[in-house]
Amino acid sequence: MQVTYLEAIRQGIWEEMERDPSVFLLGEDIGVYGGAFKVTAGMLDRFGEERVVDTPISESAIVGAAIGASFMGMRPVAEMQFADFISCGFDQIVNFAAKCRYRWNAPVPIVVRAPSGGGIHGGPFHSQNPEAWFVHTPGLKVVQPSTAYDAKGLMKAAIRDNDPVIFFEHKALYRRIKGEVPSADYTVPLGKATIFREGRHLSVITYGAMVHVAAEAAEILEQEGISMEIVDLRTLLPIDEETVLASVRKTSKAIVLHEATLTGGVGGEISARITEKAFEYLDGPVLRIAAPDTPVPYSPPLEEAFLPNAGKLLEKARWLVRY
Amino acid sequence: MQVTYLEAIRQGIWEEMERDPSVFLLGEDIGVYGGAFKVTAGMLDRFGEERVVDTPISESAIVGAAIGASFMGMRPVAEMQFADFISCGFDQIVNFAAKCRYRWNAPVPIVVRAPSGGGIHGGPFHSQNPEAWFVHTPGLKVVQPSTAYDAKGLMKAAIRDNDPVIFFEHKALYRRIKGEVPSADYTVPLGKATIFREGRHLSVITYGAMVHVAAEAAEILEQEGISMEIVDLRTLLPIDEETVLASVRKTSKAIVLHEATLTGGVGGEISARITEKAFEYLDGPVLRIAAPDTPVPYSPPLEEAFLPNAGKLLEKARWLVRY
Amino acid sequence: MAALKPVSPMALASPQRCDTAGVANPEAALSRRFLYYMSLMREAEDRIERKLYRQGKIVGGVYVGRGQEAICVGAGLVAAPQDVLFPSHRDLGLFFIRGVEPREVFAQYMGRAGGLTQGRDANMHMGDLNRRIVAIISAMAAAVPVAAGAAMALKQQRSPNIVFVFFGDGATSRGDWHEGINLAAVQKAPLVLICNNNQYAYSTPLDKQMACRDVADRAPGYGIPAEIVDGNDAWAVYEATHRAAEHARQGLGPYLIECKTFRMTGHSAHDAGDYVPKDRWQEWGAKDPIVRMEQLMLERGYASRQQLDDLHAEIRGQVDEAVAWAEASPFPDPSTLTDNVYEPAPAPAPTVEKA
Amino acid sequence: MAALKPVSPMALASPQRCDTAGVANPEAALSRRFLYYMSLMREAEDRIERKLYRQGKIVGGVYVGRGQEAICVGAGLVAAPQDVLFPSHRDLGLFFIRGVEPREVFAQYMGRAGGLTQGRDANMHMGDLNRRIVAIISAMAAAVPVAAGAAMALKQQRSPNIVFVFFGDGATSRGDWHEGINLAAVQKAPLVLICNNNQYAYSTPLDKQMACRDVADRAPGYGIPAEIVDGNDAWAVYEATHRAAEHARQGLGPYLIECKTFRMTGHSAHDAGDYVPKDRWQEWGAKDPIVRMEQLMLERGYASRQQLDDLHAEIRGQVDEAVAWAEASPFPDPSTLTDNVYEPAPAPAPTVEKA
Ligand SMILES: Cc1ncc(C[n+]2csc(CCOP(=O)(O)OP(=O)(O)O)c2C)c(N)n1
Ligand SMILES: Cc1ncc(C[n+]2csc(CCOP(=O)(O)OP(=O)(O)O)c2C)c(N)n1
Ligand SMILES: [Mg+2]
Ligand SMILES: [Mg+2]
Repeated sequence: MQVTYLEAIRQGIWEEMERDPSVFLLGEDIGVYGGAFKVTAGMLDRFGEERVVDTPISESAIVGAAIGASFMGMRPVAEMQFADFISCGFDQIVNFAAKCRYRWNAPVPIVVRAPSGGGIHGGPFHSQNPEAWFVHTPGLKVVQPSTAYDAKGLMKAAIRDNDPVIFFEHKALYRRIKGEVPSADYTVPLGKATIFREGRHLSVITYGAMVHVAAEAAEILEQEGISMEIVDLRTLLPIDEETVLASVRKTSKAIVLHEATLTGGVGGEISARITEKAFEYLDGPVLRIAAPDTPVPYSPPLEEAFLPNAGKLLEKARWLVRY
Repeated sequence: MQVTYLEAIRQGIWEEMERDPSVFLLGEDIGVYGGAFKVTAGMLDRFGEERVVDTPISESAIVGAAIGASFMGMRPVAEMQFADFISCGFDQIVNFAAKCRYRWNAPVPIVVRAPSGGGIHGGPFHSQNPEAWFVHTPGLKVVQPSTAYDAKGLMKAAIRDNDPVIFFEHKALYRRIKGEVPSADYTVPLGKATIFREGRHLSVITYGAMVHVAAEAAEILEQEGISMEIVDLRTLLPIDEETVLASVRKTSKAIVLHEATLTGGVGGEISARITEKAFEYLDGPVLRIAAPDTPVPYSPPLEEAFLPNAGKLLEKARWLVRY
Repeated sequence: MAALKPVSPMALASPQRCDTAGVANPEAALSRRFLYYMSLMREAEDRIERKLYRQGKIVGGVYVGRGQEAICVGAGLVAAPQDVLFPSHRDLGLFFIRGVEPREVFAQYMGRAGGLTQGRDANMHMGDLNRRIVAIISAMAAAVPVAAGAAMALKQQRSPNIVFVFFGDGATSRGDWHEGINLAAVQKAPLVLICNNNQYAYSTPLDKQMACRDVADRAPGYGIPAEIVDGNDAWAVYEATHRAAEHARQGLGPYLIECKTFRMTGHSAHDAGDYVPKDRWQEWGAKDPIVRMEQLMLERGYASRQQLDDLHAEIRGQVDEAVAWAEASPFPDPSTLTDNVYEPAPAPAPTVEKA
Repeated sequence: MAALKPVSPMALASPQRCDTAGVANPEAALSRRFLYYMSLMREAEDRIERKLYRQGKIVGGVYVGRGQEAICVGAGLVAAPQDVLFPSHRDLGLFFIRGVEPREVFAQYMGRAGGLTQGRDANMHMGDLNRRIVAIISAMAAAVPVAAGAAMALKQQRSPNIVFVFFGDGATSRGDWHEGINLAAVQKAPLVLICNNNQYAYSTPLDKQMACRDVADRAPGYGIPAEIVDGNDAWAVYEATHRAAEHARQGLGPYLIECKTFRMTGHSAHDAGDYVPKDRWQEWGAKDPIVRMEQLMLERGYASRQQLDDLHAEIRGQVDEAVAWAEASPFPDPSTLTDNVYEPAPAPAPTVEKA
């Protein structure tokens, strides 16, 4: 069945709620309204008010309550209306959820959903990609799918996982990307990257919406006789270092691409690991492509200049191949 | 005059309060008590209740109020009692303070002081090094001094700076490190690293308490005929890339060392920049040494195993020199 | 619904009041100003939401204050020019009161360089320190601690000025709301807190937002006074805000005003508000603050129907012109993308040859 | 100070009450339990703060509940075994009530492997899901939303159990406190909120923390009941908590109890509390909850002086033994440093040769 990225997420949540009565949802406007993006549409009717909880505007309480419910054997899925508001529940995530297992052996099986990313003219507070903060927080798992198949499979895996998972959903993919999704139950394992497209001359390591930017560039490079491999990380923490390194060892050249701003982003981590562990294989510097270090601007010409795109990738890829 | 790192910070704040009536302090227990670490001791008596404001336990309000006061022409210096609680004021820092200048041309000249770091058996919530979150937040400046001289000079520069500065003070250095501090007014510019120790065979890029760990290792390596250069970043955002690259171009070998946990830490950013911009100069992989990806454990044997130390650096340095 | 309260002569004598001293009939003059700003706000927002947005000319989301205009206008006209305003996302009238030109507003909504944020932020996320208006960030209630800090600073500076912060019922659930008010209360900071209780936060009705009856029920927990007013009555809002402002200016600390009103739209332009029971639209439609102000003015002889029609025509003309200007105005130059993240480094001092 | 309230027979009949049914004199039996847990807590904390800490045997900071023991013990003895407890940092008694061994506590404070967190976290940052005690994190009031969520889950599960969350006066300033209570109130979650108002937060006195008189003034803002009790009277705390628990168990939602007390130490072992006016130590020293409970028991003939002395001797013996055990117990093995950050991956399923 061909479904959108959004519908795939919706199905993932829905099926887990059907299979496991301990799964429940909480967040702002997720019930009657079905969520700002309609990811939870229909769920209130199906599962009732106790399992689809419309909360006050309280991100910290939403995350906190999810944690508390998880201690009682539940598997809460909390929605941040936009990923930009996750900073309002930050302490609960990084200090409470992330550390309980380590500190006192108390697992926190929660999922925090966070619609992230730009390209929708949302401006500085409806466009951010804050994944790197969480990648720097041991105890969390961090996910960002790029396809409908992964979106559903990762959501189901995240809900079943016994650790706290921050699940970034790229808003620009919600209705733009469609894909085949099996009707039978399946999961996509957390912590495993995938080779989105095979290639020989260079590797681009990326995730989320940028996978499609990379794919666009790869098509063009193909015409030029350049074969670019695309590694889709899918899970950002724990990082599937092996898949990344295997690709780079094969191609000897690597570009890390993400939509989040450059400095302190996930790209630095990936680049550092490549240099540290595949230095001998490298036939050129590991390059990074990311948004510039600014807030996400609102006006279309500014946002267009801000976002990484195929053109920027092509330029660096051609340079690196020639290196 | 020889003063402790703590006293140097105290002097820096004190002198700026003397020079500029718009400087004022707010935070928990900073007045009557003089602060949990006594950094603001004596200031209430000297400057009065309006300029040394004991607040309720409200990190978000502390940061928010600092921002609001700064709009009115003040230069607030806000204290987080421990850096670990900065996550409670996170949204105000990353979304309010960091973005106002860019969004609507409103400068936010505030300093947020954050006593950070381990080695004091503080456990998971009194030992963290959360600087990387802020290094990934455009619009902020991030500082962490390693010496008394820098601590005072950077504090004075931070207070005079017209952008929001997150000022990390390493708790383990407060009373452990002493240094000469001029009695005349001086500042240490933000955004400039320094060569803490010159060397020829490899560069270690570090900051904060780890500068002293590096210095300890450098002494030992010296005996072995290995000359290790130590770059003390001092400011983590904006990063003084030029000083880092110049050192690496000279030595051709680099280790990035920090106390914060490895994955997603500042080390990745530095490593990536080196690889990207000095690849041709590298005679070996850029290595990173950092704490493992766990919460900071409390019990001494665990914490000792957790913290980077000279031994761990020596091992990697010797390996890299031989590479 | 609260009856129109007559303006007491004492109140009118206060220098902080709207400048109607010396005017023959100050009540009539102020009524005209209420009507003007409310109507300008309505006309501008209608144009944005019902026309430009549907034409695809607006970039991003649109949140309007239809039906709630009496709140920001009634409160805004109490503020002295140097008082500091923290509007929320349904308070466009405050910008007009502070002299922001309609064209700056339309350019803002269209992402143009001439918008108040020069295309860097969206819609109501605008501010201007010169006009003493602070721009919100998206996070609801984040402005409250910031406003508290501004008020603390004014107090420290012995300023006669005070701070007004606006927010919705939903925002009161946020931790920042609590922390900010509590700090301001302890510090006795001159802060007027104005809640537009429009009974919904996006799709969430009041009883899912709070278990108390009124937002005002929270004031005793901060040791501050509160009052509840008819938020569709500009005069009532004005009077209450005036009391609050006097309280704050006298150094007595924060004061909360809860304005009961209703959001006469969906949450934003893309939301039809289907979750709102139909009869509530009707009930509250009948309480339209602009219609009520007109009726009052007609009844009291402050204006004739013709004068009112002329006013609306004049406003429409202003708005037409502003829209045309904004549409013709340029987008920001992408080469400015990375400007002004930080203060630019000062130009290096000219090096002088050493003698 | 509230007089000792007689236990109503009805109250004693409740199954949630401390198990004294069938006991000849339930009031005497419960008094003995109050005294036992309060004295054990006092003895253990005295040992930690005044002896082991000074000997350098404690790792990190020490926060004790001296003078406040009646709060956690009075409230804790209301809780049914499957109720969930969220202690704060001056509530050691709750752990003993839940059967945590003194030696686990001493080992905890000494960073030993046998501590409740196996050396991974410090002092009162301990918990055990099997005993239905949730460990705090340092951030004050962060437990409140978490407790709200636990209570929501119990309600969803149709559990007869409820949740108790403890916090200080200072914690009530945090946004999390507000968000957590508000959510629990809207959800009518079975949550008992117990505030130890010891009039200081570190060095910060109440009037710098809040501008209302009582923490209880905040309850109406959440539409929940509150009562104020003498926090140095275990019976008073017990009775109030019982009312609160009944309220919560009946599905009526959260209930706040403010226990007026005083912190008879500095904030922590390294703080002498010099900022506290001397006369307050005296004033509150005279209200010591343990002394008071003893007096009550002697007056009513629930125990003789000899019996009380025997009890204290027994407790001292227990503590001596526990300290000795803890001191002799090993530190955690550094090789475990990186264990249990995540759930260990399941062992790969044994591969079976394909037929
Ligand atoms: C912290 C935070 N969470 C979620 C949102 C998304 N959001 C935008 S407006 C809104 C509803 C606001 O309701 P209210 O405060 O009552 O203001 P109103 O829109 O009714 O004027 C929500 C949930 C937000 N802006 N900030
Ligand atoms: C969010 C946060 N900020 C600061 C601290 C540091 N701190 C620890 S205890 C304390 C005082 C707590 O006061 P109160 O809540 O009244 O509890 P008490 O210690 O009086 O029992 C402070 C400020 C903290 N733990 N959490
Ligand atoms: Mg509302
Ligand atoms: Mg207290």
